[in-house]
Amino acid sequence: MSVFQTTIPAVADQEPMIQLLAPDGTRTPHDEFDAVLDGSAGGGGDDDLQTPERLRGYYRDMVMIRAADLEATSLQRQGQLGLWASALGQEAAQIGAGHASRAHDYLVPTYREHGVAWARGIEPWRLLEMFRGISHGGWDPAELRTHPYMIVLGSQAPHAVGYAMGLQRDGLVGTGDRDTDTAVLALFGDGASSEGEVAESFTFAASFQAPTVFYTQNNQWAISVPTAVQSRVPLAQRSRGWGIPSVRVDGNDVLAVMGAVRSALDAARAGEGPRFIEAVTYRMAAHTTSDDASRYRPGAEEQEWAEKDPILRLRRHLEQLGEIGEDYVKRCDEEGHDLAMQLHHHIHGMEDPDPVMIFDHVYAEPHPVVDAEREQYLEYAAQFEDEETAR
Amino acid sequence: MSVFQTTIPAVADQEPMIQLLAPDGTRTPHDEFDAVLDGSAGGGGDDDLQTPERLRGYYRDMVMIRAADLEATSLQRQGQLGLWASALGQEAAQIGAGHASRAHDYLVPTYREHGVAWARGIEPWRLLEMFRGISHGGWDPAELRTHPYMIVLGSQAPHAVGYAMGLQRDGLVGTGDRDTDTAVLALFGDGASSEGEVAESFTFAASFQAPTVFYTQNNQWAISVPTAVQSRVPLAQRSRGWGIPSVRVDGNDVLAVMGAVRSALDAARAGEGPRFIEAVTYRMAAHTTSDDASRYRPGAEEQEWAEKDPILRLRRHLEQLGEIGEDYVKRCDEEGHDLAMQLHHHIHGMEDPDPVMIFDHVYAEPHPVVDAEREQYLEYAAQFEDEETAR
Amino acid sequence: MTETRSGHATTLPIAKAITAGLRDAMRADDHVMLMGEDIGRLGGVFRVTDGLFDEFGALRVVDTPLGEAGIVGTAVGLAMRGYRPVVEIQFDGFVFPAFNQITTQVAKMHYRTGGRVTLPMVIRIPHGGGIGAVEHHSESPEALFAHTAGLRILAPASAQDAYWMTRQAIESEDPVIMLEPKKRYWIKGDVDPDHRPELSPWQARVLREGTDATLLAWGPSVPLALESAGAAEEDGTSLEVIDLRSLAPLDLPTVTDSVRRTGRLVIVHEAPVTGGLGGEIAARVAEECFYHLEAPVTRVGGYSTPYPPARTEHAYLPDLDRVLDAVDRVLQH
Amino acid sequence: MTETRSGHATTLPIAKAITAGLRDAMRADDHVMLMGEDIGRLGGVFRVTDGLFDEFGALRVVDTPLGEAGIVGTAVGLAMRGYRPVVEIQFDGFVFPAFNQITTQVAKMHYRTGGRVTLPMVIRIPHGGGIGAVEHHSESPEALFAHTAGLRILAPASAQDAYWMTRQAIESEDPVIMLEPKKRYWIKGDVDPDHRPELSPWQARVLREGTDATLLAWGPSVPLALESAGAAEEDGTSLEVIDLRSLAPLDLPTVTDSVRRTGRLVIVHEAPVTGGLGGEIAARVAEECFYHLEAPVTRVGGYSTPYPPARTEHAYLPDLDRVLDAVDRVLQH
Ligand SMILES: Cc1ncc(C[n+]2csc(CCOP(=O)(O)OP(=O)(O)O)c2C)c(N)n1
Ligand SMILES: Cc1ncc(C[n+]2csc(CCOP(=O)(O)OP(=O)(O)O)c2C)c(N)n1
Ligand SMILES: [Mg+2]
Ligand SMILES: [Mg+2]
Repeated sequence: MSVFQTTIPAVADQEPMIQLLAPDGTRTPHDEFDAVLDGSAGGGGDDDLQTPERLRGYYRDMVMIRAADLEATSLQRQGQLGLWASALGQEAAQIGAGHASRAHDYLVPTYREHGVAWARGIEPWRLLEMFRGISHGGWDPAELRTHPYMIVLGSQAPHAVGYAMGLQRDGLVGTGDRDTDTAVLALFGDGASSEGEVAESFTFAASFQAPTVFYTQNNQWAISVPTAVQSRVPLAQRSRGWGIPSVRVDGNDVLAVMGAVRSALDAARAGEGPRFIEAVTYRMAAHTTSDDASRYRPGAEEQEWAEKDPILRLRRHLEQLGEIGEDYVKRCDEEGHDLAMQLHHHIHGMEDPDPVMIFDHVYAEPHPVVDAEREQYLEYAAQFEDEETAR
Repeated sequence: MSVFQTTIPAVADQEPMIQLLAPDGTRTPHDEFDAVLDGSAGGGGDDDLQTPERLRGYYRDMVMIRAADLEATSLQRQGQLGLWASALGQEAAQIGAGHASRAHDYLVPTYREHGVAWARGIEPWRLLEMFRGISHGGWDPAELRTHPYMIVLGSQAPHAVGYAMGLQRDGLVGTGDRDTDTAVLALFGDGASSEGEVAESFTFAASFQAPTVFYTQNNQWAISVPTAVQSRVPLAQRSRGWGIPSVRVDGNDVLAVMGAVRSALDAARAGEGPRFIEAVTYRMAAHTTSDDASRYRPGAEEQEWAEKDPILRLRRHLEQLGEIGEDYVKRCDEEGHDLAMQLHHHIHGMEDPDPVMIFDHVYAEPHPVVDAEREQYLEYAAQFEDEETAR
Repeated sequence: MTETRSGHATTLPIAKAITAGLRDAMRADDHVMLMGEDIGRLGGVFRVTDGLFDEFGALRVVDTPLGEAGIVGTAVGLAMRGYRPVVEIQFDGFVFPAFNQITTQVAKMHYRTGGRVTLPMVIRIPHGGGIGAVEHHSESPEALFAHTAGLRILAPASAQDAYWMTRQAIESEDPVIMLEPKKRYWIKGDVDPDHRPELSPWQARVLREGTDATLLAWGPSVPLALESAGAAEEDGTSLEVIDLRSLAPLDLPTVTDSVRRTGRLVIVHEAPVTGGLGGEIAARVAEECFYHLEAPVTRVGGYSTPYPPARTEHAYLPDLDRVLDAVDRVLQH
Repeated sequence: MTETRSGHATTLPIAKAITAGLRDAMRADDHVMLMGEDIGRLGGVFRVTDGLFDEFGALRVVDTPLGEAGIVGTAVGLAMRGYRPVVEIQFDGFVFPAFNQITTQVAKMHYRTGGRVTLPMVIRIPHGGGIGAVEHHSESPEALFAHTAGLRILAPASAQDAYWMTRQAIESEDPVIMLEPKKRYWIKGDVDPDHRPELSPWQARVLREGTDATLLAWGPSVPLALESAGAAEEDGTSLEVIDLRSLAPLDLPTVTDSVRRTGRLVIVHEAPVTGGLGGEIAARVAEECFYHLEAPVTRVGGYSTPYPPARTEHAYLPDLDRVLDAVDRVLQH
């Protein structure tokens, strides 16, 4: 029997949480996920996702993205960004999900998916465009196979299902060829899980068996509201009333996350329909740079979660394996520092856009009203330039 | 263990359906519902809902509302109604739910709840106002403790939860006094169950443990779309991912319905939180008088369900009990006929409203724009009257 | 795009002209697909998609679950995957559950992505009152969409426009809301699927020339405007009638050209006058034709109330008398 | 209703004046309750409900699950049960998931029930741009609500109005949308909670008298209008400034009185001009003041585009230069 169960235990807290790496780094074997991780599942021949080299890579990725994240917070403090939503503490949940997806999968993020973006090869400064306020979205979704960052909570979930319905129509589901079959990973938070559009997405995905994996990072908070307000039972159970199998994993355990996401995506791409994953993690920072978490959550809780830090955990695991040394750790830290510096310079060097961009891309085809307003604007702006010149 | 389970069997069709009356009228005992029906549950002393007299009453109610329903269809054909949505086949699901609620409960219907309305004492012509097009709603919800008929699918579900939250604040939940404690019954169809607002209602009800019983009449169709499009698993399971216990009952079995609704409402009023019930029934007629069901569903299916007719079933049960005679059956039919005639005359005697009503009750407080338009309208209408008089 | 047409010039009711437009678009491009409630086997409650399920199958004519946000939201995803979804909202009053998707997603995806994503999708909405229906079946929400940048809105009022606007809406790289004049669905007209009209769908059309005042209408009100002009003619008044056709973008030049000639403008629409699209047009016309207007632009529309019960709707909706009354008023200035 | 006030005349920022209004309303009537996202322990993302959770507890200051339709929809049920819920929508751009409830339920329940049900509820929305935010945090959706019969809309622009409109919105038997001028939340002003203002909340207020033209604004644009009038004065132009205050119903008489005197009207709002509320006002003023207008009513507002990225919003939003430019244009007529 799969760990993806449709059985909801009668008592809520009986919902198991799969953990492959204990906080002290100890690896527990897992019946189902081990084969997924070592590539022997589904007929074998797949990539081994847990070679020492890969594990070190995940470690490095997490260090890098945390460095970028901290730098972004400081850039915000310097007035270089309007806002920053830190993903601190969610690195395993994000790097794991990003690497568990295959390059041809389509990912549909929220606004806090910096680790996912990193794993997908999206440079951090592209994310910052939005937070700086120079664009509403910094990349081509088709090229990077990653949807834009989305602000209206839950709104992206039906897009994910629709995209997956498109994959079905394109014949890219259930062919049996790993490089052909494609799935969609739809991300949203514990808070967003309450939005009606997420529920409708479950309905559509289940009805059409669209290859969609819904993935919630339950980081315990939706701004100041604890997850218990969104659900009295573990969120993982939410989807089962639609017949969508689901699982709860430790989101600070990069291997548990990878096992769950890879196996769910593979099931979806094989034509077995949608899946749902709850990754239990923690938003270590405030909601955003505008937020003050001390108003609503106890420091003790933050402390408790600090001990479950996903980066530390993987490092301990690598140490137990004897696969990481001081020098590697140091090099990662340095590279993280370099990345932060690059980011710093990149952002400080960014010029503000010409406001005439306001009128661009409202429509793909010519539009007389927008065109007329652009003209007016240019004439009007020219007045001021003339005045400037005249001085 | 209660029949309200949070366990979803791994295989969808394993979801049991509680039936107390077989189609041939045979009564099966039921561990939990028998005590609910005979009033011995919850400490006892409650009404016995299955005395022969009551059973005959339910039979009569079903016959009456069916007669009214058929008459309404014919009134529509005569042009007296703009539309009619028949509830044929759903009499047990509706009369049962209506009578299982207590007088002080608040009911929140859809637009096809004629049996519920009848059981709540709402005269059928009040329902017809809306279908005739002379008002948008024919009664005072506070007085009759029944929400208006609602057209926008699912929109009423959050109202039900909010009303239930009000009951909590009024101290009318969990006092232990049967005549004080109050709950809300929120009705919606299998189709409407897909609306995001229904899902958000589950979330709010679960979060606040608001005394709300959600009640779906799965009549197999949402216009032309079969329930399987809304859910691949039995709808009863939908709520369990919120930790809302649910049960599936035979909706053509008035006793199973009453057992489920009474017991769910009692749990809710006792402060145990929301419940969800799927009543499996059948929309025997077309969706509305505007619909042509032959375009999408096989006659064989209609035939099959005709054999499960809820009225016939109760009559057979009463016959087995020796509690119904030809004369009673005949009298019911005659009373049904009389009701239909009354309805006929009532409707044919209805005058069209003065269009100036358009401007009434847009706002509760004075509103200069509406008032000015009313004035203008009256002046304008007076011109024509003058012209008429002048001739 | 290959032009595989369903037939030659013929006479069709508006509903069937849309069917033909959908069919021909689906034959021409197999990425065109339809989604909505009851559009499959039933052919839609107005039978606009009748026969298409049989011809194109369940993957291209999709009976969806009952959730408008889901319908529009999945269409966004499909469009981003390269499809051209055409979504049916069953009645105007049921577009509101999809309002978030339309306003924050459909309208803004192209802008949000700096033009990297185009979102060719169509949202078809049977629109307007006068059919004796219960609540929520007679709404005219066009002003809400017209105020939402990023959307285009077409309102065909003839069978020929119904056919071609369907095709052109589907061909557009921008999302288009197509408001179908529900109470006129069965009005017949000539349709020529072989000759693409010269007039752009985004332009208004002068249906009848006149000199004393201009009547501007769209969708279900166009036949009323024509009827009014006919009646006015008997009284010796010459009215120019314009069918606006595109509600976004607004084709102002066609309107102002006319108003500069006639000096007077009466706008007819079913939506409540307060905050309706007529206000925007009146404001713009007053700005551009300030010295040409002999009388204030006058609007005839629904009252500032919810849509009333059906047996009073005749008094709520603009009718011949109200239009002529407004014409009289502008002429008396 | 007992008037239990939180204090005497004092100086408060707009945000805190609303807090005081909420507090006093809650003290005066224990059926008043608040609902929304993060309004409890956090006190709301703008701290408008700060301290109220501590004072009134979790039953009256409710941190809800994250669903706007659920928030507004449960408030409808609570109002029907006799409560007076005051709902906070966290930002203007997040009102759209609740749009169905607002449009088809909140606005229509009184009408639907033939007046048998009243629905006293308030929907508070921090509104408008100019705060350097990411997408969806700077919207001005007032025209959408103003076109929806059954709703009332208030837009306080001063601390005193913020206090009293909060109280009066809560006291209203009709549902009220209160648009709070987000970028002006921290502007201070005198608040006198002891004396109910003479001017009805449903009326516009002439803030500054003038003779050459009228400037009409609401909410966040009011300070800009005043500033513009100050600057114009230096150039010898006398502008009358009106704060519209109530966006539904529109207080047209106050506006037309002024325009009859000045002969010119410039309307300033942040929403896109196309389909914005300015169009409705322009159309009505042109109708009623046809012979008094020396120049067409001119609107200064957002462009017909989605709200742009923050680093360009200064060019999108009306500012002193754009207002004065419009004033010049109407004066040149
Ligand atoms: C529809 C909508 N409502 C409200 C908001 C404001 N808001 C932004 S983030 C947030 C909390 C989201 O919590 P969660 O989904 O758990 O994601 P997290 O921030 O924890 O990553 C809220 C309420 C929004 N962006 N969209
Ligand atoms: C939001 C919304 N969308 C669409 C409709 C149109 N509509 C009316 S009834 C119906 C089917 C409803 O099916 P179900 O909920 O199963 O109830 P039933 O009619 O079977 O009683 C539809 C699609 C509507 N009324 N509201
Ligand atoms: Mg969260
Ligand atoms: Mg049904």
